[in-house]
Amino acid sequence: MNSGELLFWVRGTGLSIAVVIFTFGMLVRLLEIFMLGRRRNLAELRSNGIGAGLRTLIMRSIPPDRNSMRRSMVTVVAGYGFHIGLLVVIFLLAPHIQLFESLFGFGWPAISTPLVDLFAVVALISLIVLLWHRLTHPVVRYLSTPEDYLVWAASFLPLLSGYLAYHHLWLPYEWLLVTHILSVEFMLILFPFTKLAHAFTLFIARWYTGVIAGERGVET
Amino acid sequence: MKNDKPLGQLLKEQGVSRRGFLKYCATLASLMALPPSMVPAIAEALENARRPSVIWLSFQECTGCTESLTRSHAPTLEGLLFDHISLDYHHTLQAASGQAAEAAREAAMAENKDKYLLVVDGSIPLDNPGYSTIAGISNLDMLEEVAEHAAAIIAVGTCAAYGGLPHASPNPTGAVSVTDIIKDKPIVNVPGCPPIPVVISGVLAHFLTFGRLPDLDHLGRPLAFYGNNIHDRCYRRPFYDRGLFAHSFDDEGAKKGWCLYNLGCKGPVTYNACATIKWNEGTSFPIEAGHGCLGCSEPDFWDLGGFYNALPESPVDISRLAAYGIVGGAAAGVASGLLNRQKKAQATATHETVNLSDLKREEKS
Amino acid sequence: MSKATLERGVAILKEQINGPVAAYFSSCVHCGICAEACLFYTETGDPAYTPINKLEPMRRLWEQEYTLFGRLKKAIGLSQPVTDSELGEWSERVYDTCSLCGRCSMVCPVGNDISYMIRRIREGLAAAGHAPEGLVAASTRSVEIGSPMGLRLPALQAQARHIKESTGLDIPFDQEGAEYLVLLSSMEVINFPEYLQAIARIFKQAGKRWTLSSEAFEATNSGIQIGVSDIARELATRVVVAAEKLKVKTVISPECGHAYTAIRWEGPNLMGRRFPFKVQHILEVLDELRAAGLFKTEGMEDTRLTFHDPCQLVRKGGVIDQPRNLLNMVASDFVEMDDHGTMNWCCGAGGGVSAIEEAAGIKMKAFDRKKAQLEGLNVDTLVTACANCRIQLEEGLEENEMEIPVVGLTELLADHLVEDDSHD
Amino acid sequence: MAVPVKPDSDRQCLQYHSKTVMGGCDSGNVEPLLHQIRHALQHLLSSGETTTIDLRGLPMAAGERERLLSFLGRGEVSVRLEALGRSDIVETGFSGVWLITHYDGDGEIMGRFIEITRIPGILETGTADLEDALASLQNKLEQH
Repeated sequence: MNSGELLFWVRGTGLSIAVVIFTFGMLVRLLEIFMLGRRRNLAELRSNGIGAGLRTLIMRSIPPDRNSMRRSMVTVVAGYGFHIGLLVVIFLLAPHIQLFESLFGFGWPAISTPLVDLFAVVALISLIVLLWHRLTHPVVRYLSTPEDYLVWAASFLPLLSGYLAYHHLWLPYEWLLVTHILSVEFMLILFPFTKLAHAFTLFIARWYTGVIAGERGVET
Repeated sequence: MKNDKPLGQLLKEQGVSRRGFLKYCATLASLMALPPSMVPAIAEALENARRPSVIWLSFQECTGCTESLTRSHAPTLEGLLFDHISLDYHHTLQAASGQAAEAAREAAMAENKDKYLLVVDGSIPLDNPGYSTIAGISNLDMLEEVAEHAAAIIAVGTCAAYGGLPHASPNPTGAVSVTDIIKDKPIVNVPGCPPIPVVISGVLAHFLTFGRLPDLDHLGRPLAFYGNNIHDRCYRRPFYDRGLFAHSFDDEGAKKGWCLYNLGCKGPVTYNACATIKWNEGTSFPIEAGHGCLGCSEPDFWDLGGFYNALPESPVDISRLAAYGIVGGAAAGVASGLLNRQKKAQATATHETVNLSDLKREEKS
Repeated sequence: MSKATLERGVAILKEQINGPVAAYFSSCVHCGICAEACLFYTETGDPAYTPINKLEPMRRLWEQEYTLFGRLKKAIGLSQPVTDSELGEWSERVYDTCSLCGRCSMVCPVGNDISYMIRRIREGLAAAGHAPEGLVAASTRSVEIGSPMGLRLPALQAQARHIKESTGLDIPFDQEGAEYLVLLSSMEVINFPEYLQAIARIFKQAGKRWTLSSEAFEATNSGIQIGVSDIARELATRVVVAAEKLKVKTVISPECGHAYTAIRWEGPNLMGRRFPFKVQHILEVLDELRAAGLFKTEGMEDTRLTFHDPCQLVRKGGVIDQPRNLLNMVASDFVEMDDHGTMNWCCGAGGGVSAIEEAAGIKMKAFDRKKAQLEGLNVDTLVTACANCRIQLEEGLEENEMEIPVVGLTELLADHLVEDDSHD
Repeated sequence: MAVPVKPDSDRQCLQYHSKTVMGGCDSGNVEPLLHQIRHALQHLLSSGETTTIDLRGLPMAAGERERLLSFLGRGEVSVRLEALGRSDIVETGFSGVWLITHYDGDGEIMGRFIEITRIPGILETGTADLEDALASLQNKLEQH
């Protein structure tokens, strides 16, 4: 199989398999959560919790206070670096927007590619820091399972291959493009079965926590 | 036909001066993408080179490659080159026909055994030898016969290099490339539909100068011409980097000459020299004319998802597949969810009230 | 007679897993931030005490029982079933080293309410027979005697008589139609009798009718701490029955953290019905009386003092501003700890930890966090509003040779009460 | 010198970009090239070594090459060579920077080079030519 055929395969059949598994798996997971549900709270509530739920949905993106942030500085800073970098790369790089446009029928303006490139570097460095942290910090090392390292690799590879492809490093462009798309497909397939699913379920988690606390008049 | 005089002498006899020869070598170096500092070495090599015999076989092809070459003919550099090779057989260009032509081919083969160059354009049908024959000889037979004593083979055009248009799905003739058949000869692929003429002559010049084929990439293409992709050498690249794209052939972006990536340009995955050498004596190339690159120097370029689909776009309808995934996921999710609820309801129904006595464990003996 | 078994524990855990739990387990990314919010980790450095790790058996059960892919994983042997010895091993993590303080739930970046799940995993561990002996004993006394500390009604009546003798104040029992039913924690009755006297004086000034119930004076609920809803329900029912019998408008939870959670938030859900009366913490009531101008104070504490927020009041109860409003009535030099309010650090003895003998050592180690908080503050007095916190704080301060008196906020207010005898 | 100018594309580019020293739509290659020429001049002065730059290998946008040439300007030497078609050897406005353009018999450009040298090599008379010239001159004189 030459690179052209392989590129065609990853863009067609490969992407099809990945997208079907991803959508199927994520929907199963979300429905499993929603259908377990939560019993109505019979206590006299201080609020219906909706405002608090929405608040937590957003406010959990930042640490609750300076001391908590200081205690988890590496995770917070590298976590931000990785997530912001990743989101910028995914959603603001011109070729990616092109893909979304072909999928959803609408697109949005891209930002300058060298700027996206900078975010990619930030995300890559952050991921390396997070791996180092995972390997060295007693708590994170203790908690880590093979899945954590697998998911790390699944997140790192698309970024790295995309970065190399853009800069034409190491391998011919089309091979890197193949690697890039394949690694994204690998990640999509892993998504519903691993903690990658947090990208979706965290909103449910935050919502529940916010509502449960809000009913008691607590802001979380 | 046989001529053993060195090239330098031949040129001199034709009144080509020393300066003319140097100029010729300088442009050759440029053509082969060699550094100008190599010119003296080229001059020396060429002076002593002898003109080789060339046999040109055309199989399932459209003559576009020959057209490309002859469009830029004498007395250009290509002309000069072909004056100094011995094109002993080319059934489109030669005056002879029929038996005389075949006789010329056989004579050239016999005289220059193991020294002649074989140039092939067009693909070779394998399904039925009768699909394409010359003088009653099938393409496969003729290729194998001529290739046997060739010094090297140049597969000109994407058809000869990778199967080309005849190989396109569903490939009715079972067309294959030269490299699919000939395994024991040095083969250089000069793909393109058609290839840039100076690339063909550049390869010939390299063979003349150095007596061997140039360095090739993983697809058998000379690196000097196919070492960079169109995208990297494209003058519109700065627009790509700035995220400025044309979205249709008549929008503002198109008028302003912005990047054609969104209009299906395959520049990023196409290796060729169009963006630097350009076409029609360096006048322009497709992107400069406002149309994206089709990727014609890459294998199977016509089957790779449509000329006007942007590269990241999938050739399949992902939205529809995603919908299947969602519907299937919804069904499986609801089923699993109901199973879960049943399981939980059962646990609740069979719940035995936990009393104080239940907090103590049955001591196992 | 049924006995605790792994099967019962697992069955009960299956009941306990709901949508939030599933969402939480789905979302954890093993970032470890929750450890930094848990004083049992920060003071010991033992990664096994990372809050989310305390839930591992329940996480696996959720995955194996309630996810399609987990079922597949289990079927092909990629996921090991929960074992009895594993639950036994987890007992220390779930009971001894978790005070259900909920601080981890505040910092989790994906928004997991970890303490919500600890409360639930305890149900399974208890049913499997892995609850600590101390908590089992406390629960037994609660059910059989009526109080986790074995306090009986006569002891309370004796104290009421003592108050009558020393102050002339009546401590009303079983007064039907009173506005408030006052609950007590036996810890208060035994260790801090000043509390009862203080509310008697304040209510007198406020002109409010209140009563104790001879059938249900105990507010604390060991069932909540050990994690047996069936026992918690039984204990809560006693209060509800008494309150309904006396037709009170409001039941007042005492200066105690988990008692408030038990009757205010869990009670109606345990019993499956709404209450015909309100439930308030004493600080909520006092703040309402203050706002209505029903009691006045005079003089100010001129010593430097700070307030220790009981976890169950701030993070689980929403009683945050009231103690500050009240303190400002009587304190001129009130300073906040570095982390306070919803981010306050636990005293180290909540959630039943104080009842577990094996946890005595680690409980004191956990106090180091509070000690560090206090050291930077240079205060003369530490005020709180939970008898359980108060005992831990007193013990901890003594252990560390820090001479800071700990007082209950209600008593502090009563000390400055303007007493107008015209109310007699 | 007949350089085909494409005013249309040129104008469009100038309209939208003004990034480099040249001002105009570009591949970004012109400015580095000018710096390369500057370095080559320095090198020629300090070591006497010459440099040849092949303009074919550099991607340039329409109009870019024209702007490069007009930036370099024209100096006082202009030589026309007739050998296998015309060649123009022109010293630019910067002494020692030569622009060499080779044409074929149809007047199509075959190659374009910038040489940084005291005198372009192609202008020097080769030894073989000198020998031929000597022989030929002697022959002519003897015939007289």
